[in-house]
Amino acid sequence: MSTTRPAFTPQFMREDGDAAPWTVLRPDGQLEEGARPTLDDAQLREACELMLFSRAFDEKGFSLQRQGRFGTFSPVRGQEASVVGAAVALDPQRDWVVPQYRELPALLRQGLPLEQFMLTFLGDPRGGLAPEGVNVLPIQIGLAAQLPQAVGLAWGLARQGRDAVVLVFCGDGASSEGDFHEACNLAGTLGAPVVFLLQNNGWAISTPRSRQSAAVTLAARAPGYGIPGSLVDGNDLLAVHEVVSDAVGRARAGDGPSLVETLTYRLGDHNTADDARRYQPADELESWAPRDPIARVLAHLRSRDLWDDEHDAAVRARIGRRIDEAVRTVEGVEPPGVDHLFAHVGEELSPRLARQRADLIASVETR
Amino acid sequence: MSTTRPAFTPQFMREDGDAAPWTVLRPDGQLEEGARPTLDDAQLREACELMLFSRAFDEKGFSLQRQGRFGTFSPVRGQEASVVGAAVALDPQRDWVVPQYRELPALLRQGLPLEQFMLTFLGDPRGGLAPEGVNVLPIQIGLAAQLPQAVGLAWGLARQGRDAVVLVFCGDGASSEGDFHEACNLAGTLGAPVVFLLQNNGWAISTPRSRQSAAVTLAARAPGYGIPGSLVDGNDLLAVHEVVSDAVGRARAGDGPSLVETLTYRLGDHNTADDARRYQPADELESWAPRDPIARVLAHLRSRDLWDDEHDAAVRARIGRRIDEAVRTVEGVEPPGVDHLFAHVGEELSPRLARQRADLIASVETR
Amino acid sequence: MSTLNMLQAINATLRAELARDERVMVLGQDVGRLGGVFRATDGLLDEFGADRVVDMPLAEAAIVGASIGLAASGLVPVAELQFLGFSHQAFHQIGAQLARMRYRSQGRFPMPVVLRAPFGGGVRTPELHSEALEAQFVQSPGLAVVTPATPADAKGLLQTAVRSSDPVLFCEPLRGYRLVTGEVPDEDCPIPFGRSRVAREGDDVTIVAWSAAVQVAEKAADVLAEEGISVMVLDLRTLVPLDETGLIEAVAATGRCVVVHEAPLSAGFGAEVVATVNDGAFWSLEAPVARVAAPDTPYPPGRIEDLFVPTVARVVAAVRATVKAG
Amino acid sequence: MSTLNMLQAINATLRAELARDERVMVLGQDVGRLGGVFRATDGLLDEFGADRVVDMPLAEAAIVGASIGLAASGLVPVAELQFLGFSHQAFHQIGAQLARMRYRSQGRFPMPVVLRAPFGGGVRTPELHSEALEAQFVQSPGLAVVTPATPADAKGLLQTAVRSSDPVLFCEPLRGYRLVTGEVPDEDCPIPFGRSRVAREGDDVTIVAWSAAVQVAEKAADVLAEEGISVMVLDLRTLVPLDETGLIEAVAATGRCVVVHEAPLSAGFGAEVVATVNDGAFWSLEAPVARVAAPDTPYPPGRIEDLFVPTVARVVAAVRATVKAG
Ligand SMILES: Cc1ncc(C[n+]2csc(CCOP(=O)(O)OP(=O)(O)O)c2C)c(N)n1
Ligand SMILES: Cc1ncc(C[n+]2csc(CCOP(=O)(O)OP(=O)(O)O)c2C)c(N)n1
Ligand SMILES: [Mg+2]
Ligand SMILES: [Mg+2]
Repeated sequence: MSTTRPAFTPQFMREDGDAAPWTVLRPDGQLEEGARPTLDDAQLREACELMLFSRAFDEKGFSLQRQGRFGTFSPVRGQEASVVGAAVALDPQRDWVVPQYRELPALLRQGLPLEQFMLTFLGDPRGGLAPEGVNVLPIQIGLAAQLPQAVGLAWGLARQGRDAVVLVFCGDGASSEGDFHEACNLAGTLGAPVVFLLQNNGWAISTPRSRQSAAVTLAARAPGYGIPGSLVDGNDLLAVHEVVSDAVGRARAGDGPSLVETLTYRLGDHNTADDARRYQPADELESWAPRDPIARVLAHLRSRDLWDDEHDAAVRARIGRRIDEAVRTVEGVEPPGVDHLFAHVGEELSPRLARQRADLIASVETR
Repeated sequence: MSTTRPAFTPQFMREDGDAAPWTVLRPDGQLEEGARPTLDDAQLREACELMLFSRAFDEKGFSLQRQGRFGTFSPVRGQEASVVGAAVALDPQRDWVVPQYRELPALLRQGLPLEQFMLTFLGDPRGGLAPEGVNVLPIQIGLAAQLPQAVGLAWGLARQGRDAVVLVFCGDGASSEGDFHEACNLAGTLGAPVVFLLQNNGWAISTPRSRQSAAVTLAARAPGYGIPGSLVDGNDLLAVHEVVSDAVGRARAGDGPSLVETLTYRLGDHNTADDARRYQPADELESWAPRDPIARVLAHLRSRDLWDDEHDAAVRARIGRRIDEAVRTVEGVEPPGVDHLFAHVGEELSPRLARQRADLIASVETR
Repeated sequence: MSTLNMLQAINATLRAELARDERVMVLGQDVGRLGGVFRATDGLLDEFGADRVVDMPLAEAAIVGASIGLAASGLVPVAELQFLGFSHQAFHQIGAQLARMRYRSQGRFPMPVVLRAPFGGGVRTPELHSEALEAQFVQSPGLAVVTPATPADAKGLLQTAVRSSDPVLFCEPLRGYRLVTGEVPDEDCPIPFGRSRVAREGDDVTIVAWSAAVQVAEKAADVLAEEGISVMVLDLRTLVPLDETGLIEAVAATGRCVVVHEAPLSAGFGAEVVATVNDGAFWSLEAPVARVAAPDTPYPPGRIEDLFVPTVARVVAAVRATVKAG
Repeated sequence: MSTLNMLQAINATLRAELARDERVMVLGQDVGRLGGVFRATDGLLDEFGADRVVDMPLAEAAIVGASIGLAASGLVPVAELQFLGFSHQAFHQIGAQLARMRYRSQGRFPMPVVLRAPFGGGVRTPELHSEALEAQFVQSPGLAVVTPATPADAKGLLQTAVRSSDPVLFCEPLRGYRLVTGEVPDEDCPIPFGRSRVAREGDDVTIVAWSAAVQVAEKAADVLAEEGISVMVLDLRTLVPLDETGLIEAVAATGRCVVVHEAPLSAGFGAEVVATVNDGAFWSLEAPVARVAAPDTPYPPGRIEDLFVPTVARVVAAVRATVKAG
């Protein structure tokens, strides 16, 4: 491969200040000149299915929420390549994902049952439990707080000789928080095996990327921490996978952390409580539609005869069944009660907590 | 001038990764080839006197502290060029200094009476008052907290049409705090007229610069905020002055903030409570001695016949008298009392505070 | 008089304060084009321009820190923290910086800064959005902590906050934003800090509350009235400064007291209420002061938050027990 | 038994815990080569190596955040915050993250993390180094708040802290570091959390205190003994969990109570003590519970801090008044 991306000589350092992201798959689904996909056919189809799953779940989640059957949640819509491309660069057996809150398919890839994720957004505390062996931390609402935690996790795993890499997600908005800086800098000094996946989807609720920072690219922050940085087309599954795989490889080899910025776009509302039409320029939104990450992979797979209508229908049916099954399961879960206020607050209940629990149970019973 | 420093094309962006700081005055006091000092003769002598003042005060402060006549304080020793070179790039009438805690000569240049600074380190609350018209914020103990404050100050002054620039200091240690990041990034988005002067003196108490960050230079963080960054020899009064003057000029012209890293060295203990011999390698310390910022300016001035023994003696005598006078004044100040706990907590005392005040006065009287 | 909900009262007050004093600015996350995630700043950007109504990067410490600098420069920033839960990211800029700047500078830099933040539960938000953290700010000498419960108080207290030369943490009851409506004077009506409000007169027992708990107390009082228990409801309105005299008199008048708050019990501001009552009305007390609060557990997810946040039923039960005691 | 001061007890305990369990790590600013600004970690780097005793960059949120991740990975981080005043920079990682991770993950990620921090005044530190901020952490459900007053308790409570699977904020009394000495058992002596200690028996009145205020209380008790007033001193030792039973019994036994703490009065943990006593020992009280605390002002500079921090004289006066009351 002899294209221009010098692995981890980030584009933003080019003299002309141009910040062209790394691309493998063109919007029309054709490979860039000389590019060689880093995913084999089976992997590609699997990744594509995960992206479709994510999109289908977004739609289901929105409609359930509108019916009052689901809580406020943030769809992945538009960012599927960025999330899935990064996630499939991991080995779920040993690697970890530390999410922000908009990365459902990465959690699924790690083995988190969809039901757990759904329970969380149904407001059930039990959703927070990732079964033992599923290498994920809970979703994070306090923006950027997950970043130093991921560094500690990577550092701790390395210290114990585990051959693990931690992939941690954050948004362009979260990257303005102090925790982003402290985490990247700490990772640099420790050489911790962590990959910071900064999803620049153009928005933090209503705040456009242009007001979030004057930096030409956010990946340009990497040299300030002495770590490699890269800018990648976040709507290009193969580009994301390639760059993140490089970063994961470096981390696994003991060469420390990396910062990867995926340039992508939030196709619509921030969450089910938002109305993006108040602030998202219609023409900007439209300009991103042709770059839809799923359409791009599908076009590619179809052009290589790896996907046809029949397969498409089968995949979508399978996805639909799985989601419906999860909806049924979580809707059948017995509602949580007073015990779920007190369970897991600490190893044991102090006498004061035990009394509060007893009092609450009594007050609920007399209601 | 045709040397290699491309104004505000920071050195750390050079392809070879070399981070050579900008120098004007060589350690032997001779100007670099083709360099032209940006301070005229009178200004140079004045700046040199301020540096000597600072050094003399450090010594006095240490000896007073050892006698129990002064509190814990952090000397400027070794960093005089970095502090003074930056400060003299300002117009005290309209510009502001926001200090960390190790920048006495910058505060003096702005017009802060030495007595105020001394009162602070004597543990007297009244030291915190900078007289109206002296454009400084109080010294900052919560590291990096001053940085977003300085951005707000610069932004507010600009919004009110004042022609002001804010020079804010922080250390290499403080630059690891989240507030550093949030402040630089905010300044970039606002285009606020602020100059971040990052004094990299090699140490944060016992933590060497190498453990503080893996970045080759800390100035390399500037592109991550979309602002110009520069690395400068912090023991070179003229280099610091030149680079900071550029930055001040840009800010004044409405071209926004800059980050300037001065490479300097803390010649000895962190403060009067510290014993740097526990951790500061003797050879490192020695290697910096020949680069003493004051010796360098003195050599330069002498070589240009702008300084001779007689002048030297006169200056030192004047400095000694001024410091002695300040010591006498502050030692004669009536000790603060209960009123100084309550004054300036808020515009008025709530009834609860008024009662607490009365109670405390009563309890002191019955003692 | 106009009938407004909390949000409308706050929005109108911000608009009027921006118009009244050109030093006033509004800043925060999503306060501009979006008008805030709850629309508290709706329309202000269009009316006053991007110089005075400013969308800030996602960095709470920078929002508060910059407000300190803006105030030092002579302006009057009214900053929004999107939720009080995210004040923690700025905690070091609040107690140790904003609240202390006047003292640190010995009066040179008063801090006319308002930090507005919605807080409190019962509305099924995601994690960290609902915590009642008001007590954590009481130990920030120099900072006023203001907790209006009604639209009229929201207006009057916000006017005072904006016009004060001292910093104010202005905690807005999320639950009441749209639900709580009331008559709001059209004219200027600044309410001095440190004056509690008797929300309802009563003889048998005094319920002390603030913010959204006031409405819970009032509903409990309705229920109890039917049982013949006459309940006084005292709305503290501001926790700092605290209306000691009003509190002590209100409790002494009935001899019995129940405090209600949304925060967990331990070290909630209810403890300070009990301690103040103990100090000032001990000899009038006919029963121990009862506290109705959330348990000492994390604020839970939506499906069980109604078990966590004090309910009318729990307040009623506590009042009954207090009236019977002694 | 050995006679040690607080620092020696802490240092020896850290050394022993590092030796006992290789999952234990020490991390923080200047904890390595320097051995901490107070030498609490002196010698540990040489003995256990730079992998287990780690100098961290100057970033408190990263220190606490990384500790959360280390714990999730299976290690046992004991992090030092150089001063409790700088815990504010990490506040968002403490209450909303560290304390809540076990609950958030429904038990998957217990958090065996200790945050050690010196605090408290009387030693002429620069600004922000002396604040008694312990009460601000009580409303962090899931977090234990531990405040030893003696070297033996420092050892016993620190052992428990390190061995606990829950997070602990371990507040060390700066003033007592070198001044307070005592007998410390050489063998293992973990002290369970939530058990107060009767530091001195007495009949007339109970002083409740923790951390450096315990010694102030004891000195006051000495003075009062000469006047014939017999004072019980109760050292709470841990604020969370609180020894409700011990506290209530100790106050009920004398019928009178004075709480002493270094933090400002309003919403200090003393308020919780009063509220708990009000709840559990109301009918035994013969006088209101008195609080001796700092005023609600910023922690002042060194020259006037002795006016701010509660003195023996103020405690003595409060006890006298309490004994006379009623
Ligand atoms: C510390 C903190 N501040 C504010 C919020 C409120 N909030 C939730 S999502 C969001 C925008 C996040 O933007 P970004 O990081 O770009 O992620 P995206 O939603 O685009 O995926 C904000 C401000 C929060 N959750 N946490
Ligand atoms: C937020 C915060 N954390 C920790 C400290 C304790 N402390 C005081 S000075 C210092 C080192 C500062 O290093 P640097 O910023 O490089 O400044 P220098 O002392 O070298 O001038 C530390 C850790 C503090 N004052 N504030
Ligand atoms: Mg975003
Ligand atoms: Mg330094």
